[in-house]
Formats: sequence, structure tokens, C-alpha cells
Amino acid sequence: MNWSWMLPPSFSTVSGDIDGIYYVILWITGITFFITEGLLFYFIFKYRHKEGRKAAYDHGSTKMEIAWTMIPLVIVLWIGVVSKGVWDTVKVDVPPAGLEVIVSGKQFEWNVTYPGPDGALGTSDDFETLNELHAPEDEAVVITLRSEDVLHSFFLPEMRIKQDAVPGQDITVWFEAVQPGDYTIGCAELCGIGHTTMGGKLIVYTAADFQAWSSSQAQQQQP
Amino acid sequence: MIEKYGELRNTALLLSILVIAGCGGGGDAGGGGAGGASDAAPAESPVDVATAGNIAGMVTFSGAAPMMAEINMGSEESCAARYSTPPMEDSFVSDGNGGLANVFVYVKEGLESLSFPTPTTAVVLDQDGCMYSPHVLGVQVGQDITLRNSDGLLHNINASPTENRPFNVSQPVNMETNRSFGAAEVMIPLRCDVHGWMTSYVGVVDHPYFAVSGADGSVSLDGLPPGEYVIEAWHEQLGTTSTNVTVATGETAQISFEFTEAMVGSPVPMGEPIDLLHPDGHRVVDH
Amino acid sequence: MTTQAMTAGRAPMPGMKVYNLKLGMWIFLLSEVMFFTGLIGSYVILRFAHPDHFAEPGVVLNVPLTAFNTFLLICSSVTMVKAYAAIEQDDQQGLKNWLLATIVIGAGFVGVQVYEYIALAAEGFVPMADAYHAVGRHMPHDGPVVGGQLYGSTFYTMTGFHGAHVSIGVLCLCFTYWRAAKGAYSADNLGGVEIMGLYWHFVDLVWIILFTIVYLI
Amino acid sequence: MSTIEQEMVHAAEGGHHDHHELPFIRKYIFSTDHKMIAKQFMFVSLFFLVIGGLLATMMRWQLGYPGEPMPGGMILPDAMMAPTPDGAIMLPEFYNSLVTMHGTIMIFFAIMPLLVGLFGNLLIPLQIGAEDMAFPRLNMISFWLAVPAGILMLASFWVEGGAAGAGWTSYAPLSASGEWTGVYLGQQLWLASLTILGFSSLVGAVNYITTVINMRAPGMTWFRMPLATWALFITAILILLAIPVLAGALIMLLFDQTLGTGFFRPEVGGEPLLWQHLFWFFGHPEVYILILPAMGIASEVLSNRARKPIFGYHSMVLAIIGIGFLGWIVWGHHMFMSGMNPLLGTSFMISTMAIAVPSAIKTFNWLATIWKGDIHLDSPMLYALAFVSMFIIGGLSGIFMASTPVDIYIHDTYFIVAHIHYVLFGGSLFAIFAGITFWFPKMFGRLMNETLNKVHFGITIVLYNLVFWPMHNLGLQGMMRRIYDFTQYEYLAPLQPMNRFISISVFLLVAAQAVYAINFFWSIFRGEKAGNNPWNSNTLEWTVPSPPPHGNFPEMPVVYRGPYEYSAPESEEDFLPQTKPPSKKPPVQDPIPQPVTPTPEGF
Repeated sequence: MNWSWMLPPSFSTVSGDIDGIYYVILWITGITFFITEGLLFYFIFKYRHKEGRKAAYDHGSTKMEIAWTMIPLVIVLWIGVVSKGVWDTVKVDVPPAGLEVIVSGKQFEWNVTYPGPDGALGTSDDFETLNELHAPEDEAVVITLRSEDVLHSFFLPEMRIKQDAVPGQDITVWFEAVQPGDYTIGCAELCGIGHTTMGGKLIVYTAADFQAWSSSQAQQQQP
Repeated sequence: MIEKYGELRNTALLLSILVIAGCGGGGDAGGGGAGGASDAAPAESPVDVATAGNIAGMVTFSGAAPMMAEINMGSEESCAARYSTPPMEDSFVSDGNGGLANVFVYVKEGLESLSFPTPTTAVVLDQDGCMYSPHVLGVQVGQDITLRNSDGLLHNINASPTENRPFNVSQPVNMETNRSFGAAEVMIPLRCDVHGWMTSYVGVVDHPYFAVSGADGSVSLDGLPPGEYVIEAWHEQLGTTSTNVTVATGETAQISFEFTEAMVGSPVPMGEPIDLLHPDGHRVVDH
Repeated sequence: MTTQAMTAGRAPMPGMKVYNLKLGMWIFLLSEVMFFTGLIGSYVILRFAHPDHFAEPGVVLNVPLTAFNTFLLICSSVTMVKAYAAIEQDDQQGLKNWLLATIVIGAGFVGVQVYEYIALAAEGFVPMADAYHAVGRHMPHDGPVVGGQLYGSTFYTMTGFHGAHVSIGVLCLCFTYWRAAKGAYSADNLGGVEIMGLYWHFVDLVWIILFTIVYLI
Repeated sequence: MSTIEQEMVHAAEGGHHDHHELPFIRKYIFSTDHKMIAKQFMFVSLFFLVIGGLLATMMRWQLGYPGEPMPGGMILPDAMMAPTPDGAIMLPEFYNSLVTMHGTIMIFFAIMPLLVGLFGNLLIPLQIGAEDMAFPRLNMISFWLAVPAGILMLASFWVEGGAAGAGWTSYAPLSASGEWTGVYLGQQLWLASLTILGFSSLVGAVNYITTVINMRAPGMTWFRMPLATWALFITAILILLAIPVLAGALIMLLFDQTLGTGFFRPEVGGEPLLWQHLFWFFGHPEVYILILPAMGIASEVLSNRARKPIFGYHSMVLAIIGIGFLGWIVWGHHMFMSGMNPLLGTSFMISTMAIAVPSAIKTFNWLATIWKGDIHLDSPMLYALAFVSMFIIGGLSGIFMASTPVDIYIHDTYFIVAHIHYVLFGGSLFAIFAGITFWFPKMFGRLMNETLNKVHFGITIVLYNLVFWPMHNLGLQGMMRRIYDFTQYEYLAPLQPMNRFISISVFLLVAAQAVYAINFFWSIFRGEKAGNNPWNSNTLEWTVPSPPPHGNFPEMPVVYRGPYEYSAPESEEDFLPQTKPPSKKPPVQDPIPQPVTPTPEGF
């Protein structure tokens, strides 16, 4: 059983920052957790009922209250500011695409459309893969995320990427893998009876291997 | 404001009644629908075998057959492993010399005055190797269809009829579920959402005179009472074509259906009611 | 006296100088405001997201007729005020007459709305998105479809919910009238009439907003 | 308008209710007495609490033993379980229904009616010194609307296609058509039921607000109201403003299904995200509806059992109000991944960070309240302390998902499940245990059995943490929620042992609740008799007999001071009831009001 509070390894350019913020928050909340719970138990023990002793008659102290209003406020706002930066890099500022693909969710499969040799989507030489996303490493893969029926959520745990696919809406998602290998594609949004089977594979190649794979696919799938 | 809540109490009442109705409905296994043959309720009239005749026919296709791609079962290894050569899409199957398979052929008109008992035997629709077998099947109104899962992995059967009540059930293990349709309807599409390539079509009619063309395109409808009939042939890619035929006592009438390349992609009627009470109650699927 | 009746002779700390019924009605109307805000908000969002689904004013909807209907409803508010003024003067007959007037006009509003629905549905302007085929007023039925599927859905939901509120209001007015006929109200005891008025004016106000947003813009 | 008129007549009779005996049906079934209605709410919602727990155990069976036959599953219909030679295996659509109904029933039919229906009805009139609610008949109607709603919800399990299966949030378009879920009538019943329940809560809210504003006893100024009443007052306002929005959304979705309108159906131009915005615009205030009363209850018990004035009463009140306001501008933090404009995400993150502060204030004030106290560690106090310590965990884990980048990874994973249960179970439910135990004597005139309660507390707090703590870890490993068989994913398969461990703990946890149930019913009849004021409390409800007579206060109470004057030097005991006339000039914050002359302070 894995009781660890560490995150599993991640392999995208942004995942480091995301995990970083996670660990910062883990430290802050962890310390707060031990202090507050510690105090709680200490008080319960220290001030337990004794015959004849009367509790202090004390309505509060504005100073202390201002203190523990401001300190948390400052901390959480700081977290907020730090988070904004990373959030923008992940969701707002999309880098120039090394590979553009369309990922379309459908009960219960992910269809991926690749631009084909001419490098442009929506042309006759596009080709598709089912439940598999093939990508080169060290290149920004810019995905146009769609859904044909209900909400799905495109989840790449190892890339720290998650985005709901909404029917009738084109949503841009991007990631850049830093290491070749096989990774997971999951659906994180309940999408019906087969939700549990809506998994897939993300396969990251070196640039060269990807070229080879891509051209072989393009030939196979030409009529 | 208060008076509005008085009104709400009634709403609540109505809804609880609705529920009780719902529970009642919950009992039967999915049939129901528009009642089918039973509304026309003529006395049950067994066909006199002595005078009965037969129909024998061929369904053929001429021209360039539509391309059928390979099915990529990569997402379901255990199924893919079942095939030495990758399975082909089965929305168009014909033998080399023109015979067209998977065509649903049935008597469309000419039997209105008769009614027939519901068969007690169930028709099996098997999910084997992540394919439906048979791909096209016919049943009588109210006759059970045994949905069988022989793959032992999660399938769901999503039926979207127009006349009948739709259903969408799953089968996570080797198991059987019985369903039936209460109204005549040609055709009802079934699909498995877990395996996008799995589709099947069910023709529901209120008499026993229907058949699905075999690999060589041959069909036969046996034991018909003598008379004039309109016979229709339905194909999921090519649409429908029909012909008139006269069946004489003890004889076998020959018919043939000719589908052509030109018909590829023509509108395919779905959920068409057989009883002439509502003739144009069908939706059309364009390819 | 009323205030006392409300609090049963106790002398509590009144947070506000209004008796419970009135306060309760005000609070309830707040929630009604949120309800219509939700509906109208959705309408506005959908309309901004899909302008193509909504036709120009008057192309499909019969604005003159509804303008007349709006006028009717405003009149009914006036008569409601008159009714309240009457009972303040302990004028039983006046109360009954003005209530009756309000009932008649309110019912008239609902009637006109029903007529409008029937007429619109006949032109293919229906709430069912899949069956929507409005061709605009006095157009041949095979003409081009005006607006889009969301138009019918939103229109009937917005106006329908308001219509339901008016209908309920009319029923309550009938009840108030019945009570008034039995002489249940007096200058000291007019809570029933007053909160009825509050509700009625609210419904009126909502309609003016709806009419502007749904018909005129 | 009959009800109104009756209200007037009824109210006019005011005082002399208690003289004539009511017939059984008016006294126990269609009662207009707020104490009886409170009990009715309690019994019904405790029943639903049990149902919700059983649903959870079934869910956990599937997760702990994926694809293995469920014991006793054979008795369930084929629409729920797949019969196989060696037992019945749960169908995915039934699992989805379980997920949906567990959430719906626990939130709308157990926790919410317990906090608002039970404690709102029981405490508000008693703590402000009113003889009943402002509109007793409306109060009755509120309960009798909730009952059919509950029946509809349960009935939906037995209709064809089964109960709603689109999650308790019923995101469109999954919830908009049976074609996607295999659920047809069930989803519509779900919508209808919640609409009715919404009206029930609405009626209640109108009643609570009117009562608190208009029916306070002489001297009960705003800032002498007990925190429980304050919390319930703000909660009522949240309900009043949030529920109508939900009702609108529910009805639109119902129309989409029954009439074929297009609000949330993208294929005809509808907007799926519109549903999420409407739902969470209601849903986030709802979160505070589910925790504010718990905070109020905990404050009462902590101050009382620590025999010490609540630390910073005013800031506690302001924190409640602050949460009440901020609760309206944070809904978007449920939708960071929904496809909403990411720039909005940032602003919602900031507002969410801000709303963490009032909760922090309350936590620190609770700690400061027991500091230098004279802590009586009896069962209500144990539950209340458990509330604080669990709420701390729930609050802290909230910061992770408030931070948008971290939420990218943990959104829709078990981390969220852990968080919501630390707040709703560890928080609200422990506070409910505390509250029921604390006010049990006021309801039934007898005390609950202390030993049994301590046993129950011990087992529950341990098992509870064994269940929900590991869910954080599951989430961090990337296990998504609402998933029928996580072993389908290679990278999740290793989580099998931990899931089984959690499941076993759940079975024990649910079983352990029997202790409380037994104690509850035993104490109703056999419990030790309690006097007017078993806890030596200051607030008004303890000045009257237990249970209080019809009309509550034989004569009008007059309030001279705040509710938490424990261990005040001026009295020789360690408490000083709000109604005790001051001997000499007492050192209390508020001036002594002339009875009758109103002095509305604060507002």
C-alpha cells in the first residue's frame, strides 16, 4: 500500500512547476496541520476538567485575531500569485506547435487525427489512430480537443495534463514530453456505462522515430 | 406566497402517482412501445399448410462494391487475438459473384388481415470476438432476443428505435439478457459504445414471413397463404427496394432484388412502422 | 393591531417594523428574483452564444399583441392598488369591485398569452428543438426557417414560467375575492390584500423586464 | 390565501395553544409545532443517512473487489446485478447510479435536512425566545414536501433503466438523454424530486429568516444571538437565494428531456457549460449551507463544554457573514478543467483563496476558545472536537485544489473525494452527532448513554480516518473518481490493496453506526432523565422544561446578556444564563435593554 504524499514521476516540461507548487502547498499545509492539531490535543490534555478550577473569563483578543486573519490571507494570496504564473503557462500561453493533432472523445474511445505528410490538418492525407496518441519528444504537441457526444476529460497523468472535452467546443491543450516512452491516457469525467474502459496510450518517440512512424502510418492509411 | 405551496402539494401528489406508474412500467423487460400487431387484432388465423405456398429469392449487387476497411481492434487485445487476419467492416458483405448478404427481406403488405402467435423460442444475438453475430436479424413482435456476451469483457447494447422503447444495457461478464420489442419496426439499430465498430440491425415484424439473405444472397419465405404480397428488401448501405409477388397454392414464387452501385449511400429508412396506421413515421439515416 | 395579531400579543424585538406575513412575502419575492435571474441569465447567455438562433423582433413574435397584453397587466396592477386603497378606507364594496377587475384583467392576460402560443405553434414556432421550423408571421409554410432551435425553447420557458406565476396569482386573487366577499378584511386587517398586491406587482414587474428582453431586443 | 388567514388566526391564538390537547394526527403527523417538525426531519433524514451509507458500502464492494460477485447481490434485480454461476456481479450502470444516488441522498436528504431541518427548526425559536416559527403551517408544509421528494428519489431505483447515473452533479449532456446513460425515467424522477425538495427548503428558509428577524425576545439583540442561530440564519439566506437558481436549472434540464427543448443539448445549439455554471452557482453556496450550521453547533458545544466564553464572538459572526457573501463568487473553482475561459480560472482561484480566511479565523478562534478552558470531555465535546480537527484537514486539503495548476492533476481524482468527505463527514456529520447528543435531552427529556457514545466515538473517529485518509494518496496516484473498475488502467492496478483496505474499513465504519442507533433509541425510552439544563448552559432553550411545552416559553423571556458568559466572575457557578437579571452592574458588552423597546444593533 502506497501511503506516500509524493507525486508519481512526471515527464512534461510543465509538470515540474506543477509538482513544485504542490510540494510548496504540502509543506505549508503540513506544518499548519501539525501545529493546529498539536495545539488542539495539547489544550485538550492541559485544560481538561479539574474540580474547583474555573475557566478563564476571556472574550478574545483583537490583536491575536488580526494576526491570524492576516497571516493566512498573505500566505494563500501568495500561493495564488505563484499559481497564476504556472496556470498561464499551462492553459493560457500556448507555444508554437511542433505537432498539431485533433483529439476527439466519443463514448468510449479517443480518436486522434494527425496532419499527415503535408503537416496540415483537414487535408486528404490526414490519418487517424484509435485510443493512441503518438508524439515526438521535446516538441510542443498542441491538441484541439473535441467531443462527439458527452463530456469527457482528457487526462495525461504523467504529463500533469487534464482538460474536459465539451461537445460543440474546440479546446486547445498542449504538452511537451521530455522523455520517450509509453504513458497513460485516461478519461477523468464520468461519461456513461463504459467510462471505465475509456483509457488509451500516449506513445512518445524520439523525433526521428516519430517521423518514421508517421510516414509509415500515412502510407498505410492512404486509399 | 403561501398559496403557491398549496399548488405545489398537488404537484407532489401527481408526481408520486407518476412514480407508481413508473414502478409498474419497471416490471416488464423493455417491450411495450406502440403495441404493434395487437391493435389491428383480427382473430388469430393459423395458415392452412395444405394451401400454403413459398417464396424463393435472390438478392444481388451489381457494380463496384463499397470499400470495407479493416477493423482496428487494438484497443481490445483479447478480441484482436481471436483473429488470424484482421476482421473487415461488415456493413457490406457479398460473395464474389453478385450475391448480397445481410439483406432483411420481409412481407410488407398483404398480411394485414391475419395475425400470428408470438414465437416462444428466443433469437440469439451473440457478441463474440467483439462482433455481433448475426449482423442482421429478424424477430416477431414480442419475441425474445437473447443478448449473449461470449467475450467475457464489458459490452453494452445500445438500442435506439423510434417506435419502441429504447434501452442501453451493459454486460460486463459472460451473461445473457433477454429483451423484446413490442411494436413492429424495420429496422432497429443496435450498437456497442465500448467497441465503436460493433453494430447490428434488428427487423421487428408482426408475422413470421421474413428472412435475412445468406452469404450467397439467397432468401426464402415459406408457408405463405396464397395471395398478393409486397415484399421489401432492406440493406444498411443501399436502402430499400420492393417488389410485388403473387403466391399460388402449393407453389414457390421466384423473386429477385437487384441492388446497384448507384444505390450506395442512398437514404436508409430506420424505424419504419409496418402497420399502415402511421405510414410515414420513420426517420432516415443519411450516409 | 395587525402587528400585534402577528406576534400574538407578545412584544418581541421587531428587527423590522413589518408584520410577519409582509416580511415573509418580501423574503419570498427575493427568492423569486433569483429564480427569474437564473432563467433570464440563461436566456441572455444562450442568445449571446448563438445570435443566429434568435430572429429580429417582430419577425416571428407578434409584438403589437403582446404590447397590448403588457398594457393589460399594468392596468391590473393599477386596479390592485385601487383595491388596497379601498380597503384602507374600509370600503368593502370598492375592495370587491377592484379585486374583481384585477381578476378579469389578469385572466385576460393569460388568455391572450394562450392565444399567442397557439398562433405561434401553428407557424412552426415550437419549444421542441427538433421540431422547430418557424417561418415567420404570415409567411408561406414552405418558406425559409426563421431563427433557430433555441429560440422556441427559451421563449416558451421564459414566458411560460411568467404565465404560470400570473395564473397562480389569478387563483389567489379569486380566493382573496371570496374572503373579501365574506367580509374578512378591514382597515385594521388587510394583510391578505397587501401581500397579494406585493406578489401581483412583482409578477407585473417581471413581465415588463421579460417583454423588453424577449420581444423588443 | 387560506393559509395566510389561518396563520393570522393561528398566531392570534398564540399563547393559549398549550391549554387544549391536540389529536394524535395533529400532534405527531401533521404537527405545526417546530419541535415536533424538527424530530420528524431528524427521523426521516437519519433513515436516509442509513440508506446513503448502504449505497456507499455497495460502491466500495465494487472498488475493493472489482468484478467479484457481491454477497447478497442475488436479491437485487437483474437491472442492477449481472447474475453469474458464482454470484451476482455489479453492472456499471448500477455503479453509476450508486455514485449518483449516494451523493444526492447524503447531501440533499441526509446532511442538509439534519442541519437545517432538524437544528434550524429545533434551535431557532428556542434560542431567540419565540413561541414557535413565524409560519407554523408553512413549516409543516416544508416537511411534507420533503417526504414525497424522498419517496420519488428512492422509487427511481425501481423504474426501468434504474436510478439517475450521471453523478450527483448531473452534468449535461450526459444527463440530458437516456441514450448516453441507459437511464430514462430515473433521471427525470431525480430532477422532479430535487425540484420539490427545493421548494421544501425554500419554504423553510422564508420561515427561518422571518422568525429570526421578527420574533426575537426582548433584549435578544443581533449580537446576543447564539452562534448556532446566527449560522442557521445566514444558511437560510443562502438557501433562499441559491435554491431558486438550482430549481430553474433542474426544470430546464427536465424540459430538455421531456419536451425536447435545447438548453443543454449541444446538438441543437445548447450549452453544456451553462448547466455547470447554474449548478455550481447554486452548488457552492450549498457547500456552505452544509458546513455553516455545523460550525454554529460546534461553537455552542465547544464554548459550553469548555466552560469559557467563545473566543472573539463578533469575529465569529463576521466570519459567518463573510463566508455567506464570498460564497457567491467562488463557484468557478469547481470548473477549472471544464473548458471555461482559463483567465476566469485565475480570478476564481483568488476569490477561493480569500474564502479560506474566514474558515481559518473560525478554526483559530475555536482553538483559542478551549485554551485555558475547563474542558469536560463528554461525548458532545468529543464530537465537537472531532469536528474541529477533521475540519482542519478538510480545509487544508482544499488549498491544494484551489491552486489551479495543482488542480489540473488532482481534479476529478480521489483527492477530491477525500476532501469533500473530510468536510461533509468529518465536518458536518461529526457536528451533527455533537448536536444530536447535546440537544437530545431538550428533544426527549433524557440524556444519551455516555459510555455507548464514547464507544461509538472511538470506533468512528478511527475507522473514519482509515477510510478517507488513504483516499488522498489514491488521488495523488492519479485514481480518478466515479470509476467502475480502476484496474482497467495499468497504472492504477497496484492501488488494489489500498482500495480493499478502504472498503473493509467502510464496512466496519457503517456497521459501527449501529452503536449510535441503539443508544439513540434506547435513550429515548430508557435514558437517564435530564432536568431543564443538564449542561449548565446559558442560552434560552435551557431555561424551559425538557422537552419544552407547546408554545415553549410559559412567560416571555427577557434577555440581559450574550450567550457565552461562562465562568463569569459575577456568578458563583461557572455559567450565567442570558435571562438571569443582573445583580449589580455586570461587566457585559451590551447595555441592558428596556424590555419591549427594540434596539436593533449591528444591522
